Amino acid sequence: MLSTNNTGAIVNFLGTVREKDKKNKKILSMTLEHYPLMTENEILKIAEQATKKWDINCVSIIHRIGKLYPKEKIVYVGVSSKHRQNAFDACSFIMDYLKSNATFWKLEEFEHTKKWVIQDKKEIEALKKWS
Amino acid sequence: MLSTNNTGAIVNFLGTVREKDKKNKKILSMTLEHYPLMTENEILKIAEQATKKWDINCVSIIHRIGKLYPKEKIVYVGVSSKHRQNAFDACSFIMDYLKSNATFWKLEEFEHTKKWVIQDKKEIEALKKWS
Amino acid sequence: MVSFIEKFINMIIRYFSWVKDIVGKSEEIISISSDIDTPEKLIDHLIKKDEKYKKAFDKRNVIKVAQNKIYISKSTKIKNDDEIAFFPPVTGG
Amino acid sequence: MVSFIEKFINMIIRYFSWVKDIVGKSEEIISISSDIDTPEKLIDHLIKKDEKYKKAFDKRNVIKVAQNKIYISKSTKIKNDDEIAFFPPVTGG
Repeated sequence: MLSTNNTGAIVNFLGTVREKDKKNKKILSMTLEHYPLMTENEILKIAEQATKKWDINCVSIIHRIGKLYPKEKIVYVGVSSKHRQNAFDACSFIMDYLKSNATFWKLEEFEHTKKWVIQDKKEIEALKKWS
Repeated sequence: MLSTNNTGAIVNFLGTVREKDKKNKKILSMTLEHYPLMTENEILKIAEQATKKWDINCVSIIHRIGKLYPKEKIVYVGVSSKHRQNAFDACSFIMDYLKSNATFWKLEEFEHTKKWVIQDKKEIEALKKWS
Repeated sequence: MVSFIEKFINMIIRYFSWVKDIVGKSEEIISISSDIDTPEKLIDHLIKKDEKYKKAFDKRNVIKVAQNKIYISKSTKIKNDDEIAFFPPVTGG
Repeated sequence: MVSFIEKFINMIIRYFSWVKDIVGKSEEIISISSDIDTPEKLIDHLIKKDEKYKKAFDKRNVIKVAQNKIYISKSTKIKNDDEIAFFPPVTGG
């Protein structure tokens, strides 16, 4: 699907469950909660924004929910375009906005505890490059 | 392989043969010539530079040679890292340097003619963002 | 004898992530005075009701709000039958 | 009688893409005077030898040079047994 319309470039992003948290503690599993329907709406909005901002052909976004284990895929974003810079920029833009707008929350599970992940301040900073 | 060392992000780039050239002429096929060994050396240099410049885990680069048809893959670059911005930047950097340094030449084949592709001036411009 | 006629409105309130954990439920239907017409006022109302809400909204500037599944500010007007959601900044992707 | 002793050196010259097409071959071994010790001088030597080279190096500023598979400038020293390659700017990826 991503190779239609005279495509010359495809950029894929894959986010995976890390094996350790920021404090280097071993992560056993991770549960992704989401807000049904709001999440889908937000993802659609982000994809539409990207399509308006860059000359791209196709966008594909998949985000998993529920319990996931280290090394498993969490999110996939694929963008195809005629020229590569548009695909790189649109894919990076979509990831930045997914990270700060799409209503998902990660619960990290360690040996004896569980902990909701706190949003990194860098995620808000990351959006500045698009304005 | 790309998911070792506490990986959280994988960015893949895929370059494909377009169906039309810049003047909208239908491309029947494309032949990629290269300079054996020099090409490999240049690719290795670029990968090493990226590894020095960003905190990334693995880099994978595949470039095809010989005769290829529209929609076929030409080049694949995969970069894994802990944090996504490094993977996006390193992958984009590798592509920019591949495009301007790796010794490959494209011969486009049309219905009645063949034509060596001329390097786009934008490719040299593209490198400026990394200096 | 009351000197005014108080009008009541109903709302579905949803909580996610640690807000949900502290409040102790993921959703509830509440009947409130129609004077409560912004998320700000709704939070004020909730924290007076129970210690759990007080704790959940302790860092209220951090909490995000959605009205019928669309992000809104805490001063946006909310109304009868709205679905209002409270949650921390998102951490997916 | 010659008033100087001319020393000869050998080089493999390789051509790629349209440079190869115009020159009409992809490689050749040449024996040249040791005075020819830069790509610049080598190009000067070749274009005097044959019309094909003159045509291939017509826009010589565009042509890239490699010495033993490493990019060099046209003023870099080259020597006996070197593999020198001439080619247009690359277009892979």
